[in-house]
Amino acid sequence: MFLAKIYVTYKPSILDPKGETVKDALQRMDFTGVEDVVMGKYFEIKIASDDRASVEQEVQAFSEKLLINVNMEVFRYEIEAITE
Amino acid sequence: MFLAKIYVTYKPSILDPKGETVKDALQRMDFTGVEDVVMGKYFEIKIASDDRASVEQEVQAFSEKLLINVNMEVFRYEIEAITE
Amino acid sequence: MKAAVITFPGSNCDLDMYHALVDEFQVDTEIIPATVTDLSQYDAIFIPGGFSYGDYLRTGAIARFAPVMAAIKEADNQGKLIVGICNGFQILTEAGLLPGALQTNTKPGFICDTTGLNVVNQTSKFTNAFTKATVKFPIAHGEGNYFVDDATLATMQANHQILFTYTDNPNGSVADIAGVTNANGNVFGMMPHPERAVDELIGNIDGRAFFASIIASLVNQQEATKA
Amino acid sequence: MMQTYKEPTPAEIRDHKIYLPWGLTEAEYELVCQKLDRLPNYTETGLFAAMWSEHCSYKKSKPVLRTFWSKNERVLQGPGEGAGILDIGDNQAVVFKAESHNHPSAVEPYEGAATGVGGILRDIFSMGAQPIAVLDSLRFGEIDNERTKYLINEVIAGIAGYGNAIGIPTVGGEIAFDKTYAGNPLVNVMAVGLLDQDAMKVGQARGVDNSILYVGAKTGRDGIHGATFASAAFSDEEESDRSAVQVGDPFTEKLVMDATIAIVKRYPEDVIGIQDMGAAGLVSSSAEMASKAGMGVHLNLDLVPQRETQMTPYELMLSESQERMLLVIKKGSEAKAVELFAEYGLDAVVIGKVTDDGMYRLDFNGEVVAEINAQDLTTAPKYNLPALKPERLKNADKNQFVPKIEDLKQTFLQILQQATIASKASLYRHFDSMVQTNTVVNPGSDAAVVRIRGTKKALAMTTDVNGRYLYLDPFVGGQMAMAEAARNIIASGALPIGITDCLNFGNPENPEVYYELAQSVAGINKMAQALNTPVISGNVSLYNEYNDEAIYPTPMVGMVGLHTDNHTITTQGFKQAGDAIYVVGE
Ligand SMILES: Nc1ncnc2c1ncn2[C@@H]1O[C@H](COP(=O)(O)OP(=O)(O)O)[C@@H](O)[C@H]1O
Repeated sequence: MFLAKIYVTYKPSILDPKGETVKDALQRMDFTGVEDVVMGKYFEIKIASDDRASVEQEVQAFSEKLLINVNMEVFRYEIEAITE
Repeated sequence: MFLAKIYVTYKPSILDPKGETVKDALQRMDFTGVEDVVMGKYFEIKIASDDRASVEQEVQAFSEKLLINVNMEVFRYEIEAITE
Repeated sequence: MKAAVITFPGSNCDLDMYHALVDEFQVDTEIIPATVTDLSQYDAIFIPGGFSYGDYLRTGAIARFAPVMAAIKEADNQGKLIVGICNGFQILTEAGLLPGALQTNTKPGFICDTTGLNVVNQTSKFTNAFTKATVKFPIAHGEGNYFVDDATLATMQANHQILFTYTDNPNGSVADIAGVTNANGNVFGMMPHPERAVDELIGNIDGRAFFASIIASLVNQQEATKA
Repeated sequence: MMQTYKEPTPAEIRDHKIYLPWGLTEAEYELVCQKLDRLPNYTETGLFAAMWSEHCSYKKSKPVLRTFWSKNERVLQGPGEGAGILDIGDNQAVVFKAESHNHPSAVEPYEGAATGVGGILRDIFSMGAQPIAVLDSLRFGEIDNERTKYLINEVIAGIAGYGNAIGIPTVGGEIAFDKTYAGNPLVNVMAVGLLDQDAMKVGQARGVDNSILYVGAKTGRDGIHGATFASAAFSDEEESDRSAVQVGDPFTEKLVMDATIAIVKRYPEDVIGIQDMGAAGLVSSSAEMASKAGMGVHLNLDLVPQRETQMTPYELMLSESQERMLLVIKKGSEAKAVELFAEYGLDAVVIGKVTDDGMYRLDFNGEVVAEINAQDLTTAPKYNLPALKPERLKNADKNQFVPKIEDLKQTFLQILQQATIASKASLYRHFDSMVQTNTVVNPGSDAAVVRIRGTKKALAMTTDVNGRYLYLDPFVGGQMAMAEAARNIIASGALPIGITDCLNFGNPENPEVYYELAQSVAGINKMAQALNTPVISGNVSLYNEYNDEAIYPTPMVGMVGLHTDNHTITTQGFKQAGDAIYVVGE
């Protein structure tokens, strides 16, 4: 069994209204050191398999196909073997 | 300058409708190894400071106060020093 | 009776609430921006629906830190009536004035519809004027799935804090819960929109009993303090 | 010239013809050189390419559009402004317009549809009007594949995501499915607003030295070339042309909307003109405002609020970042305008002023980066394109119109099974149709009806067209779109008073497509006159093709009707058993 952790964020040039709104809120709450907020998505996906390479391929494939919007978003991932 | 990466997910006892929907979609798309999907939020926050300890405190504080709903969610974070 | 309708940046049912109170019930009502810090002159406070701060982080999460919230907490301490509808309900749970939390509908997606409600408790400050055991209210939300843990649910039930349940649960709420009060019975929140159901022309007047209940309890309260 | 960014020189632009991919033809480029009496620089070339695109200039459709009948006793504002305006009595007016977002939605359905709603709403409130309703008109391929299902769900979610959040009810619309739209779906949205006639504003930059105020979201690199993108056809290979993706921010738009309506109410004398930044963003809004008023403008681009660093003048001018407005404020009143916008948490910055020399002049980093006669910029060469009756129409077999029915019951059931005929409730239930508590007739009847609070009046509204009818006969099909819209309005008990349109066609350089365009406009026009429903606004979307195959001609008609007494509003459903059923008409 593997656990894939996938991080999705907007491409830098894409407007991120959510991140902006959270930044404004933090600054209003006097966390004045906050300079920039990016708000993205985070997935933890359990995949039954005993072949790491094929899991990598799957993660790459379904992230591009479903999890992200290739026009606007980028992703990175980590894969770890887990027991259970 | 520090970069905080913050991961927010539902508590295990809480149903995650978005994660379920993604899981169903992946399974329909023939990624049949997918056993479980957790869908959470991911933040990258830049904080101006030269004191790591105080940044840690801030991140802990604003995550609990704003970024998560303590009734339903949990978070973890990483902090790294960055230049710029 | 003097009522305040609080408007946060992104609220969009503020005028609907205002019109329901003023046009249908002739209540002396003002729309109050979220920057105001003193609500002492109002007997009842209404937090309307909408998408405060875009609901970009979590529904109601950012609104909870607006300046007006301290005044709302103060009003709660004084036992004044506080009503949150839809986004207002979400704000009140985020602020801890009501138990529980609102989550994405079990089947994700915004729904606009009319739904049946059981009036579970017809003795509260918010339901005393209902004459029917079930009513129809409009709903319009994507995050109306009410969650509360089992222990809190048991206390709420024992305390008669659940005022409305769905006849046909549209969003996956625990125990079909549609509307709840705090332990004290002066703060109330619900996802359905009574203010959309007060005008004959719009086709539904089931919401009138809700406003009539509030007005009746304020009148009672005032008479009680006079006596 | 001290430049920190590297751009091709005027000579390189000429030699390498870099204007071609931007949509300027060689002849048009020559014309630009003549008008300037020199070679245009990089920024100027970009400005011309955007302003002379079909999307901004209507250079190819104008000869047809000019034929629209758009004047009667109610018309206060016809085509040419953000939206058209009709008098509805008591010093009130109704404002409406439709817009297409077909190309952005094909690439990026959620954001494409969402920003379509945002854009049409800005057209309404830039006239000083309060938006009261949104409608849509959607076309997809047959629902037999995952891609189409994805498009449908995302487009619906995008309209809902924007409209629900901003709090304007989506009260009606229509959806149909046909394989002709499989590679090129249609996403048309219409918005209706209400206006006190005294508060009416137009997009004009009048009065020397008056200030140009930039309001709303910061400018980023999103959507650069959206206008030229909308004027190009799709093919399988080009799916990667993605620079035009814009993200909508309904929260900011709500603030911009409320503040814009507030400033018109609070300082009616100080607001000279308002225009939203839509296609071709800053250049199109400012150049149009200048040229309509016969004036010039002088902008300092260093002052434009920027979301990204190191943006070039070219990028700043052509960005299609959403939720931005341009206002002309009377000289001396800038501070109170800025203060009002600050109340709503919005940036408002004076970025330039109105001049009397008719020149469109841009400064950046202390240098003049563009200097063009404003009229030249907004006056694209006009094209009279050839029209040719398609073969299929010349030899049309009249019998094809006669249905062959063997088993009535069977046919009836088959009709009901069509996705196009079936109820769309599972889709439109995602739209908040009730917010503002004025919706008397919700989606699911013929026309939607929205009451005007404080009066006995109400407005009925509908969107209609059937591309198949137009494919079979563009003239008659155009008439039928009008007739269907009028029937819907009348069935609600209202009097039809005017229309807007969205002309969705293929590549107009194809003479057969041009013929369809001209004929269907003629059909719509004839009915508009017959029904006394002037065409007060509209939008053109050409190049709706996929792999060189044009969609059916699909001129969407958005019609508005007036109820003078809200007690006579009628709905579609049968009311009680025992009532007699009549068939009226032929
Ligand atoms: N995309 C949509 N958005 C909102 N309402 C819709 C949409 N599609 C259909 N409807 C509603 O469904 C009802 C029936 O639509 P339609 O099948 O087009 O009817 P008709 O043929 O009578 O115009 C109308 O009330 C219409 O407003």
